[in-house]
Amino acid sequence: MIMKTGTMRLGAALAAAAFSLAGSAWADPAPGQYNIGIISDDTGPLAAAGISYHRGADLAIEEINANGFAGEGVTLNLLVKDSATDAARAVQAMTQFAADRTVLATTCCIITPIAGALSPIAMNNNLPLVIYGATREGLPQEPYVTSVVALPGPQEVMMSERLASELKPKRVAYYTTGDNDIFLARAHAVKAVFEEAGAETVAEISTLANDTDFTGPATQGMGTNPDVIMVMTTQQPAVGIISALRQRGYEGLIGTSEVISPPAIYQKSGDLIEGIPFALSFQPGLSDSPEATTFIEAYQAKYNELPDVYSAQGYTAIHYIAQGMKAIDGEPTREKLAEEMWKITSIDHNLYGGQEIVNGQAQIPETLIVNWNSDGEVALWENQ
Amino acid sequence: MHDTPTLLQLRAVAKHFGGVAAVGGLSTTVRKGTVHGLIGPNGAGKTTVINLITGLFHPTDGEILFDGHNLEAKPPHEIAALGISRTYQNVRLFSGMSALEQVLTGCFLKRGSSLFASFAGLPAARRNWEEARAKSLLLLARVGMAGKADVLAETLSYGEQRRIEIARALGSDPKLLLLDEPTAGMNHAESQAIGQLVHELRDSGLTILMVEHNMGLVTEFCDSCTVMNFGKLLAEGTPRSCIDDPEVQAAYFGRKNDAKRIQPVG
Amino acid sequence: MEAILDFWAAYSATIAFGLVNSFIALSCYAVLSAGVLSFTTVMFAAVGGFVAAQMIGMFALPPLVAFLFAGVAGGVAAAVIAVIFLRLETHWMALASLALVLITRVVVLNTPTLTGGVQGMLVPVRVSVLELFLALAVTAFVFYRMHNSWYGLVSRAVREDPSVASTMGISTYRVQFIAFLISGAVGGIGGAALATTLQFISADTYFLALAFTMIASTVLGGSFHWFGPIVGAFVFTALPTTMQAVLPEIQDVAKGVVLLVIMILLPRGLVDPRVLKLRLSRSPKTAEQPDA
Amino acid sequence: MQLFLEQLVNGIALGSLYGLFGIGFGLVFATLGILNTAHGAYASWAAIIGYFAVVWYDVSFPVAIAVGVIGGGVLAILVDQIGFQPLRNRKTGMLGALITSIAFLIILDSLAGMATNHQSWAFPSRTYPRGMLDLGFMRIPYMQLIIIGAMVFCAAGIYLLIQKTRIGAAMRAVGWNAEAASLGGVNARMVILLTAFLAGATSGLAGVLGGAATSNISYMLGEGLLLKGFAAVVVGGYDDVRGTVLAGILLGICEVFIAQYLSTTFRDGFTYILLLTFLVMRPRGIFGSGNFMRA
Repeated sequence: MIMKTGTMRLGAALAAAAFSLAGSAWADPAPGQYNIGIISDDTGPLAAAGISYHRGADLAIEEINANGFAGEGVTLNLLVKDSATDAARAVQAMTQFAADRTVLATTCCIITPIAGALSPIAMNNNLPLVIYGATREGLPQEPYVTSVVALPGPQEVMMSERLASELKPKRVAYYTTGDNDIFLARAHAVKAVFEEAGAETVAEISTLANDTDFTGPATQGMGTNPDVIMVMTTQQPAVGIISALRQRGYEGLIGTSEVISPPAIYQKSGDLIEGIPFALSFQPGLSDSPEATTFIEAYQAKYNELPDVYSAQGYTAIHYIAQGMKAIDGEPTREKLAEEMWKITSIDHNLYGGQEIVNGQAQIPETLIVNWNSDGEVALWENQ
Repeated sequence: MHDTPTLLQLRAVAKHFGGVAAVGGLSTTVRKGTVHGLIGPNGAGKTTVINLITGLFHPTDGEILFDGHNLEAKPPHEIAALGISRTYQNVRLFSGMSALEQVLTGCFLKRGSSLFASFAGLPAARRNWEEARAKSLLLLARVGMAGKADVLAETLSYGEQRRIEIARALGSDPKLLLLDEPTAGMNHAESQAIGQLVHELRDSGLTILMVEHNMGLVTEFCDSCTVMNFGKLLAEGTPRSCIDDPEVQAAYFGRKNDAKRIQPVG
Repeated sequence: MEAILDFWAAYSATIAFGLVNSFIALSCYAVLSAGVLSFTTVMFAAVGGFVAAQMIGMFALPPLVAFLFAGVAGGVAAAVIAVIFLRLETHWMALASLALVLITRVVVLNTPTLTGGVQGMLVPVRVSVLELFLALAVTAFVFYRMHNSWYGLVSRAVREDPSVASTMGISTYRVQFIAFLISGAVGGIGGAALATTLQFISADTYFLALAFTMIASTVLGGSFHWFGPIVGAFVFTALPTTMQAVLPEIQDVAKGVVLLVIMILLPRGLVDPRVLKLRLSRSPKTAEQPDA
Repeated sequence: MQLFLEQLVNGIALGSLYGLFGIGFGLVFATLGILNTAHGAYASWAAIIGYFAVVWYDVSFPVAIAVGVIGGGVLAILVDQIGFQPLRNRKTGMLGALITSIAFLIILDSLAGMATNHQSWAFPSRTYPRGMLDLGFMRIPYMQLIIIGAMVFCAAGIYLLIQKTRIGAAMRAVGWNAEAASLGGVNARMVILLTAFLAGATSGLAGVLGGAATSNISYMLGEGLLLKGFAAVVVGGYDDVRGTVLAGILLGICEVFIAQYLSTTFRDGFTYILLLTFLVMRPRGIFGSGNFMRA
């Protein structure tokens, strides 16, 4: 009997605690303050990039509030729920945001499966969702689901066209991530460019996203004696393949994608990734628009490191929402916000020197073809 | 006694583990309606014989005939279905089950309805379940455990657990009951009670093969016996004749012609 | 009242996942309660999930009808697996079933026409919490009936001591085969429930994380009574959300520590019928018995 | 031919990592009856500890290896004593320890994530042997030679320990039944600690060497090793060091050659189907002798 009352009391306490937790999250915001929910990837397998996205979003919020970018007297507040890149947890977080009437918009998602799982919730709850990392054709849905990331491919195509015309390679080998549709598509696009230019495809080597040992693939690729090797894989494999190729003594040109752009990657791999061209739209040191300069300075001041492409995307997502907020006439609602955001054709505050949006899908901004130089800086790539 | 029909017959049964012969060509016979003792020093292979009869082991060589069936290569549950039931040297009750549940599990073969009927709770299955329950309570009473039906079996004393195990073995209405040292760890009075129970069971038509260490009990309660040593037959016959056998004496004491050392004590 | 509605709206997804994980945990329990430690549930869930997704995609079936198909498909998969696995010794079976989880992922990735391959599959329909609850209630009733019938009794016997059970005329093979069938059906339904709750499934949906969730829920809740896995599934589902609210910085560490502490203090899980029986053992009055 | 030989060595080196990692996993499974899902976390942590030793204290590579190996061993002992010891003698079988090992997997992985800032790191290039041995007809990276050597050394050492020494006999005796072993005068506790340490140390060695060779030191390092090391243990038989090592090398070679001559898509599928085939064709494995029935 004693046991029973004890259990009941514990249950009551837990229930009370749960309600108060729920309550505290719903505390009415100050007038003019609106909540934006971010479903982050601060932990889990993609935390390295996830933290960058989150920091970019945080900085955007500070900037918006300091400058009134979301409208006179309007401030934004970021509510964070970590998904650890777990679809079930992301869905729970999204449902909680949907239930919280103070949340006007949400932003999230590095990987497509999670974006795919969240978009029906956004549609059903009339809750704007801005996707900042995942890309796939048809992901945006009028008017609630939008994406600030351009579909992959065109940047690498541009880079490949330049490589093909300047280097005129005869033999090209390709590495791709066999279990990632985005990188498979990138590899195909790149291969088409080189073949069009008359280069022979000597090897198409598929690796998997979770692979760590690349001695085999490196030996295989070098065995075909290529002039150029294109590495279109996810981040870890890209670094691993390039390291393995260089350690085995490959001296020809390697091209890759923006996955090696974060400063942490240079810090880790150093000279191994020097001189390897990749294409991107934002890079500290090269992006010199006023917005970019302000952002880079603020980022360095706050986090003591340089921002990367991911933080730039997190930043853009929040500014996209803020621009929608500013356009709203009267008391903001989710529906009004979504409507205004869908109308936007160009994001005013961006780090790329211009960012167009068509039907909720960001288009390719200006493309830079760059590489890490021996000073540990990203510079425009030049054929040597 | 020798005119009663044979129930169980072992023909040159052998069991090897690796290179070691635990049982090496044992032949013996158990007749219907008797209490048959299986005795021998430690490591003689008695428990292995029980395991061979119940199908937990399969003989390397030889054959075992039971009630007109050759048990060769039959799995344990089929052998049990033919009417052989057993207890274990170290009591092996199911942990987490009450005494009644243990015995009820023993009634599985006589459940009368299919698993599905029981799951679906069909009227006939419900009736059968109640009958099995009543029978289990009766069996518990028979082994003197009437009041302990709902007690978690592992909380009971060793002797009580042995009784429950016997009740469980009786649940399937076996033709042959194998008791592996049923009185181990019991005091004199408890052993006597087990002996009495064994006699009652025999008188109700059951055949019993028991492994036993207590020579007193063997002479008192067994009608016939088989003596083993090193997996082989040493002697066979009435308990008295077995004990008097010089080879048996030697096996037990390493000396011949010292019959005085073993005397019935009970 | 409004607070309750808000609470429900916010945590309905947590409750939905609790219900989904209950199916998965019950599937694990189904074999565990017959003495088989197996991770094959993950494969059954994958079969059920993709079958349900395909059925919904092609015929626009309501979720509960798709669950039925998923259950059948899971059961069929289980029958095949059981024939292979029941030949193995226990420890090997545990390892083999873990290997099967890895194989499942590779197969899903390489059969794009059935599963969408690396792109995964969208599921156009979402199952409601009420439907999930109804499906779980029916499943739980099935487990309740099993627990209190001959099957429940003999499966406990097989789990505790298979060789003793076999000398009582119980075919361990048959009992464990039935256990696999139930595990397959319930696992298939669980996979379909997961698919219609997430609305997006891919190879990674049915992988090691699910295996760990399932086994941890089952053992945490208690693997000696069908109610244990359900309790465990809800606790294990709510744990990350709770920890995020309480200790956001170290939520995962906290989750691990809670799991560790519960297992050390209550190794038999939160729901343990033995405790009840022990109490009954001490009380002089006779207690309730399983009825037919 | 050069390509073939170099790929063969790649395969052997990769397989040696699997084998080295698998030895400890199998040892713990056979001796202590624990399916330890946290075994990979030892490798991650050893690599991280070794990395910090190099970066902070500027120690040489051999010292970094030693620090990582000892760190892995000590971590394994801690996990065993905190997570597994309370469950012994409580009849929870494989289950309880499996769950506490999952708990430790969660805890150690997320702590490792914090320690590395969720990034992947690599030993600075000057701190470990990076070149290649040029034999003329083929070239072999020094790291591969070190990995193969380390595996041979550990496998031989542990094999001799188990087969030829008293404590090894005790480890075999503890096997599945610590109770019986303690009756027989074996100091079960000593055996448990030694087994845990050896498992953690070999896992740690695989972690440091693998982390250096693949330029990938992260909290995810152990997970990849766990899946493949697990396969090696299953194919080779978990109670036999030689089997684990052979199977590991076999898997490594298969992986490399399947990727080279068939396709990566089939690579993992092949590995695991090989694994399942082994299980089904040899249901009793090497362990099966004493079991009279499947139970």
